[in-house]
Amino acid sequence: MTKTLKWMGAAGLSLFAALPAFAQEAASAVAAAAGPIKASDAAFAAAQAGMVNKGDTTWMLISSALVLLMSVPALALFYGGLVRTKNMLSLLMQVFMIVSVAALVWVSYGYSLAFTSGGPFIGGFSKAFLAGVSTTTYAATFSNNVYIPEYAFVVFQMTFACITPALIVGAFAERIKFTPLILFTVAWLTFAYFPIAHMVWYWAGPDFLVDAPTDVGFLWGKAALDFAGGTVVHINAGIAGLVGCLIIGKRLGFGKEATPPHSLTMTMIGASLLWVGWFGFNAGSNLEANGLAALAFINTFVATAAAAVAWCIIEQLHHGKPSLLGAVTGAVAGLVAITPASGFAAPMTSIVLGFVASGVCYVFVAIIKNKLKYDDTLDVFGVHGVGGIVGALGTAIVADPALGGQGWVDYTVFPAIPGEYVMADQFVSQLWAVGVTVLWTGIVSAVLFYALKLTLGLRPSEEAEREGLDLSEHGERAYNY
Amino acid sequence: MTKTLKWMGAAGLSLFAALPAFAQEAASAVAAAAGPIKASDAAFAAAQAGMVNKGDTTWMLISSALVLLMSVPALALFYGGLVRTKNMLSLLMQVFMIVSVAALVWVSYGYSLAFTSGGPFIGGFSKAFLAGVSTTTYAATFSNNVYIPEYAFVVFQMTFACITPALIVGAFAERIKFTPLILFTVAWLTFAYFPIAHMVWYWAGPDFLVDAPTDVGFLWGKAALDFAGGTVVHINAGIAGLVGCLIIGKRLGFGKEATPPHSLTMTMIGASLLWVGWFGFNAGSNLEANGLAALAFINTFVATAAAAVAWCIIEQLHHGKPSLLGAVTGAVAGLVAITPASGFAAPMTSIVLGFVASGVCYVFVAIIKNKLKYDDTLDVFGVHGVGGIVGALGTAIVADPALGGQGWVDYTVFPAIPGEYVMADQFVSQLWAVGVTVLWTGIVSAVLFYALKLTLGLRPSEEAEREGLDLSEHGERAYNY
Amino acid sequence: MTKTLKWMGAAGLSLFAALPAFAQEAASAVAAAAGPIKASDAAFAAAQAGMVNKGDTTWMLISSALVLLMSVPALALFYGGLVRTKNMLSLLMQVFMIVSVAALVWVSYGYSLAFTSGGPFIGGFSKAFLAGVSTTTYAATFSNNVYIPEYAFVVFQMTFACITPALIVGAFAERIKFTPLILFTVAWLTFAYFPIAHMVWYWAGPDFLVDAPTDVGFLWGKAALDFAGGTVVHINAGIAGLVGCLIIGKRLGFGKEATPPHSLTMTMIGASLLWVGWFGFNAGSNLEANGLAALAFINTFVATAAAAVAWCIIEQLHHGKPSLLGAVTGAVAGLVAITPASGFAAPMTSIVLGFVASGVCYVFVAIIKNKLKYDDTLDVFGVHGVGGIVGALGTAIVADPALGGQGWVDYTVFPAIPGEYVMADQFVSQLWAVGVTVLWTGIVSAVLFYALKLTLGLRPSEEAEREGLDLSEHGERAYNY
Amino acid sequence: MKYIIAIIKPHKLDEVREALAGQGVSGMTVTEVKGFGRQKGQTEVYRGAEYTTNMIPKIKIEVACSSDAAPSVIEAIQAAAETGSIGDGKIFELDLVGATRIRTGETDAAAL
Amino acid sequence: MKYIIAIIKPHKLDEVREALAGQGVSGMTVTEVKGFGRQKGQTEVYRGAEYTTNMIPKIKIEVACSSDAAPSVIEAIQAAAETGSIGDGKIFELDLVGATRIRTGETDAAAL
Amino acid sequence: MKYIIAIIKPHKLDEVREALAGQGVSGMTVTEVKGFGRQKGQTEVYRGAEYTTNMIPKIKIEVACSSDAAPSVIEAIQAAAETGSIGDGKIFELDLVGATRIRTGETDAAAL
Ligand SMILES: Nc1ncnc2c1ncn2[C@@H]1O[C@H](COP(=O)(O)OP(=O)(O)O)[C@@H](O)[C@H]1O
Ligand SMILES: Nc1ncnc2c1ncn2[C@@H]1O[C@H](COP(=O)(O)OP(=O)(O)O)[C@@H](O)[C@H]1O
Ligand SMILES: Nc1ncnc2c1ncn2[C@@H]1O[C@H](COP(=O)(O)OP(=O)(O)O)[C@@H](O)[C@H]1O
Repeated sequence: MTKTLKWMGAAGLSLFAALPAFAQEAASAVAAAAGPIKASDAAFAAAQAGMVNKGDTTWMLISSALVLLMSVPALALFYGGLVRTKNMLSLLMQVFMIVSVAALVWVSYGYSLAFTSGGPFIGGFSKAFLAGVSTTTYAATFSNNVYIPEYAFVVFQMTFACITPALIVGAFAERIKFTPLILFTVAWLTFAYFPIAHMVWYWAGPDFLVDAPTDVGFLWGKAALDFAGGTVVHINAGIAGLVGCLIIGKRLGFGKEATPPHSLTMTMIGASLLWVGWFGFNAGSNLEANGLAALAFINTFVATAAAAVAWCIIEQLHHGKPSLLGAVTGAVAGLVAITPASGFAAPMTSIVLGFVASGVCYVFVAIIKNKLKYDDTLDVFGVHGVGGIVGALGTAIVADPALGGQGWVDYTVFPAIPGEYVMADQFVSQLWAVGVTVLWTGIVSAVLFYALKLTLGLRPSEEAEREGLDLSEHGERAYNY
Repeated sequence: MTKTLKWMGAAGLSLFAALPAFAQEAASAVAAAAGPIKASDAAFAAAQAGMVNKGDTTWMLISSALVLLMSVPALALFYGGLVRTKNMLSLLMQVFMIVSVAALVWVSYGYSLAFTSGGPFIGGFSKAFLAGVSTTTYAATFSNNVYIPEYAFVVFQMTFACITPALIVGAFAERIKFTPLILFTVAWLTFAYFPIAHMVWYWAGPDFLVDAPTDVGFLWGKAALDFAGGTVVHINAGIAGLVGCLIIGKRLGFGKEATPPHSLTMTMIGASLLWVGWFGFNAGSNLEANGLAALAFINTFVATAAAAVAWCIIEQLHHGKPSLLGAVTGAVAGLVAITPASGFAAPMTSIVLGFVASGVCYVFVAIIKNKLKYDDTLDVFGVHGVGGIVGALGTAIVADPALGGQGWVDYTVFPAIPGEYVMADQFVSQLWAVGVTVLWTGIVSAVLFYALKLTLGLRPSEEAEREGLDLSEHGERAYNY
Repeated sequence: MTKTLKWMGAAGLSLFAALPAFAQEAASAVAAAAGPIKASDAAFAAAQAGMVNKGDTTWMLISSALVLLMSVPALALFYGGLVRTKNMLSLLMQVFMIVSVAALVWVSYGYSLAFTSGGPFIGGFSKAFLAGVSTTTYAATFSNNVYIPEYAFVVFQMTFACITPALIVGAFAERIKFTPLILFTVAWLTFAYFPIAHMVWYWAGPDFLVDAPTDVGFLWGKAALDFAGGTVVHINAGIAGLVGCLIIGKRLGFGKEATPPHSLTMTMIGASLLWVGWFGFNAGSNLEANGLAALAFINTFVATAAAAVAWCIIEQLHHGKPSLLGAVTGAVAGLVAITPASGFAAPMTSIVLGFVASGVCYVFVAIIKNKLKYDDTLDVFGVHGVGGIVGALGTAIVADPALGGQGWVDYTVFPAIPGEYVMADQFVSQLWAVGVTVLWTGIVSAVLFYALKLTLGLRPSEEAEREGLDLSEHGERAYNY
Repeated sequence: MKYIIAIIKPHKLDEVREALAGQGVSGMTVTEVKGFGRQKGQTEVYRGAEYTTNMIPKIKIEVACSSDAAPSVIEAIQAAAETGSIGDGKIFELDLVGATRIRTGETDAAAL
Repeated sequence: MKYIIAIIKPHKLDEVREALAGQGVSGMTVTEVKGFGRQKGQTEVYRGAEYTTNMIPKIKIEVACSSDAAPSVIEAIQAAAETGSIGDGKIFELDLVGATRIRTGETDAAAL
Repeated sequence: MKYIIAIIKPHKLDEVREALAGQGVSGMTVTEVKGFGRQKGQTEVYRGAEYTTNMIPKIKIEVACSSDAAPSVIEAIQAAAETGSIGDGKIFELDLVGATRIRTGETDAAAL
């Protein structure tokens, strides 16, 4: 979700271009009558209701289902296939339960902390337990006078809160106790995810910002561009993963024993479903089904394809053979990198971004990691952290209208108008977003991991680890052929 | 699909709240002009056509695809992963072919028997072979003056008729002959599913009920609430499964040989895709993409999460370890229980319902079954039957507006208005639905299973069963690594 | 996508039947004002924008995601499960990378060659690198005055260009080098797929044809009916596969060694997801979410079910046992056959078509192939080639309004009107489409395969083939249990 | 000491284990194998291609025991594994010259 | 009697089986094993991490036969399994002191 | 010559291989087996049904070596495979009457 004062108009305008004529009339009628709608309006709810399009509602619901698909089974399989048989099930279990717990936390107080007005760093508890949310309340989009049912927005955002902590577990796979991990998840969502989501994504909304220009999250105010969560989701998870694997330590026999993926078939299924689901993640983040959503969709498609091709070419040159694991790793790197840029880039610049991200991630995953010998088991940092940073900074470039990008639009007037794009300024905004996210999540994660390590402990016994977490933590085997 | 006189208005009203202003105008124009549309209207078809929204059509089509996804591959994998390798393929085959056969039966006469006017217990043959259905006929929703293409309704309902008999096979997995099972499927659909679907789901429609208040199915008339098929699908299948496993008998070596799941990986993939597909099942049952569909969607999400968490906590306490199989079993129990309540409950009450259903199902699956020693192999009764009953009765509680529920709305006036909710009365309605379903399907299933047992026989030879159904029934192996 | 002068009106009319009244008013307003919109109109873009419905946009985006799902993971698993373990990964890799490369080729020049005006056999380069495509350009549908965002059309068409070359690889699975295959893909898309797509699918559009009746592709002008790509996708791939397996030659030990599928579980997952994704392929090809899309959806469902049942019955009679592999092979044959007919047939005639296609394909797959001893390893010709031809010719029959078909509509007037259906004439049109496709792709494929065979070589060394392509081509194993 | 190798039908494993336990045999090693012999396998048909494999899944049991125990062990296995139908399998007896328990280093009789 | 254990390359199994059939050997037991020896395995690369395993997939064949038949059986296996490249495998010959056919209780020669 | 069969814990394989290499043993054959003995397995619970299997995954190593080498080989395996906890496994020593290298036809000592 791009959540900055600046760009919103892009959606706004393109919407005006895209809206059915009669709707336009309806809309401008409203506009003409009262400019932006006001919460004070007597006819407020009705007015909003009149600005909901069932095509958008369908798009948000199916996009939410697609993002859940990304977590279960996609991410679980992508990760699970890469570990040894004896730990397969523990990965599936961790992802499945993190998603479940995160969903409960989200509706309890997460949505309220992230998406209600409060300070610049965190929201309030006014919507805790979804107080006040009903089938007749609506959430703003990025277009003037366009709304979606609030429940659809709550559930779409929920799927993001579910997948982000699940991404982290790959960094310390095969060596973590289940219960402490679940506790970490709850704490990390509370102190890292919700604040950062609020900082990056909270704002008053296109029709209300005019009257409340300061009612925005901190990084939002810094005017960073992040269409679908490069900072909040990927950098956030990538850094937490890196901190985690450093604090938890290496697996037994790391570097000595060979640990080939137990099923690249599962990993390929996972990667493919991640690709499919990511369209809900990126194009769904537009919150409307219009030409801009279609742009985000095609950018997501081609950046991924380019990154997969790039990784294979590099492997061909480096090892003489392109591998499936390389192809899908590249694809995910491309998906991560295009996430913040998906609604800003043009298809051709998306391809370039995919190529670059693939190359940079390759260096971290296949070279630097092996040099530094830290055990980021499934390359959460190497792919999500690094790829997320490449994407976040690259957004400043590809968003430039001079390169066919969507630029940004000034939302402080009604209706919104295009703003003047200065790449250098934008790059600074992006640096702000990356820097704050890295520091905040790095510190919070370190504190939480240490606290758990010193209390409950994070690692199973050596024997349990050797036997595998499936049996020792869950009393099951993944396969009994 | 909630299909009772009472609640429909809920959708109706929320729709009026949600419809774009101009549409509202259009609608009320019609309304003003002629109140509810009448089949007699000269401009009948055109009038209906004018009440179709492409956002709803898209929603119904994608929901249908999601429900097919629930059967194949989701249910097939969920079940297949739980059996021994030598029977994996037989489960996949049974589910795949039951879906195929059910689809053909549905368009031949099932749709007509279930959804045309007839007696209170069964419809007629007026639409056999889809006679009279075309691209320009429309089906009613639960809102006044809102229609969807009839083909979309036919296919959405078809996916329900496809998955229900497939759910049954889990109860007697690893020990049934293929051909008799297919014959059972056809007969059971005809004598159990279609009548119950008619009793629960048939009614004249929001714009026509006013003039034909008695043109409804029997249980519909009893005013039971069943948003997405807790009775018709889950209780129906759960009871048939229980009857089946009792008549067919236990597997060879039951209780003696260990029969651990051959691939919990497959079971987890299946459970995850069931979760994803279930949004089409529950939210799609709203027949419209509005705020109420979004409510059903989020309820489905959180009830499932809550049930998965609950099962894990119970296992932790009972066995000292939470298991993946427990987590996904709980998730499915939650999905089953929220099904009838998904459009009535509030997110928070959905969570409670998920917790309760998980606990009750655990008792049946992990304790009572082991005590009574019947071989409901994959817990079709324990999860679908029991969970369905918990959900059906619980709906009377969570639907109460006093608890944030949607209540019911009186459809006997136009436009519909909210009705006065009395929990006790509603509970009686729910008991009617549960009782009639249990009795009807129990008797029909018993008769059919006995008839087949005494004629073609239901079980393969001991040797065939020992060798596994994959080779003996289908001449294949699931794996040749 | 039916892309003939004739039928389009079908969609046109049904749309007028289906469109919301107010939209109808809006539309007819435009119509009344200016008849078909003209590129010359000052208000051209705005006029088009006013003819976009968000329900359609959502439908096209989700359909695109579904078609990608068909390639990865569905097709990859369907194929991969059928080969030996040592080649599993090579199939996954081939499909994944062909999709990635095809996507890049498509946006670079494929879309332009296929969908811009040029000669009757190929388009031009005016939209190379998507020049001129933006969030405010729109693509025509098959209805007057109905448009979708051009990016949505580009990406939907892209998914077709991605899956078609991937279909081919099954014919010479287990014995092809990776790099030459990728080069073949690029060349084959350029010289076979884009021209045929242009010939069959390019036309001026419903609102512009009136003024440019000759601005159409060659086969389009021949008035062939192909709703979703029976010729362009299936016959095209089927023939290329046949040519390929003949030129590349048989696998080592073909006929001697037993080569049972290594995982029918994966094949079943693939087939199931193909079924689910195919709704996007067929119903999405309608480019609008209306009653006609619902018809294509249900036809796709029941034809598949019928074909699966038919194959099982034939196996029961022929071998005494129905098999899962038979069921899913039949299902795919049915999906292939209904593809060109999905928007023209009635559900009951679709069932007949499914039965027939299943029988004919069985003869080729299970009898003729074994007689002639060519090694079309995964039956690309037997299922896609043969099934595609059955479907293409059968379309002439099932489309007949006398049999409940949709017939064709004359687009040379505005608004479009139904045309008079002559089955014999239509059959001739279908023969044209089949003949030209077979010849064109046969010749192009032969030239390309020979060229590669004589230069880079197509086959790995005997030792590499014996060891398996996973290790020899990609340096990985699919499984390390 | 003797080293006894038995090839049996998979579903007979539990019975054989019980029979051996009855003989006081404290341990054994089990391997999944494929057997080739008189017994013919099921015909498998994949898209019309028929395979009749003669490689039948079997279980191989290895038991080390004292020479005196050997006869009764063999008898016990034979009795427990028999179904009377072709493919029941074989029992092979080899001489065992030495045995060591890794955990303790005990050898021969003490190691079993 | 002799108990012959042969380690061969997997794709040679069919040829060896035919060769043994030619020798009138009615049965054998086959196991999938991993072999460690002179032959080096393929290098596998996963995200830049290289593995060169020396554990090569092999097939282990066990055949019980009469002492007289042993030499020709060994010869037949050796001839059929040979490719001339490193890793062809080994044939080991052990003494077999007893054999029993489970189905019939027949022993020794009669059991084979 | 001797034919040595060792049953060890799976995670000890690498150490045993190194130890054997130290003894100049050029090759071995490895099989995944299930072991039954004193060691009790993990309890698995599936939907409330508890399974405690005594079939523990083990690795079986087969090594042919000269009679002189045998003692040191056995020692090396025992030393490398020992953890001191129940289930460490066994080492069995059998007589090997003949060996053949398939590739070359070399026999006995030369074949190892
Ligand atoms: N000569 C042999 N050497 C080793 N194993 C054998 C031999 N003959 C048979 N077997 C094993 O015994 C199993 C059963 O033998 P088979 O001839 O099929 O039945 P039966 O033992 O009843 O005669 C075979 O599957 C094979 O595993
Ligand atoms: N000393 C041994 N004991 C048991 N098996 C052995 C021994 N040496 C080799 N093998 C088996 O024989 C196979 C082939 O041996 P290797 O040295 O690789 O090639 P070659 O037999 O051509 O010299 C090995 O993979 C292993 O399975
Ligand atoms: N009599 C036996 N014959 C063959 N293998 C045996 C025998 N006894 C034990 N084993 C093998 O040795 C393994 C370890 O034996 P166990 O009794 O569990 O522990 P320990 O060797 O420490 O006493 C068993 O799992 C089994 O594979």
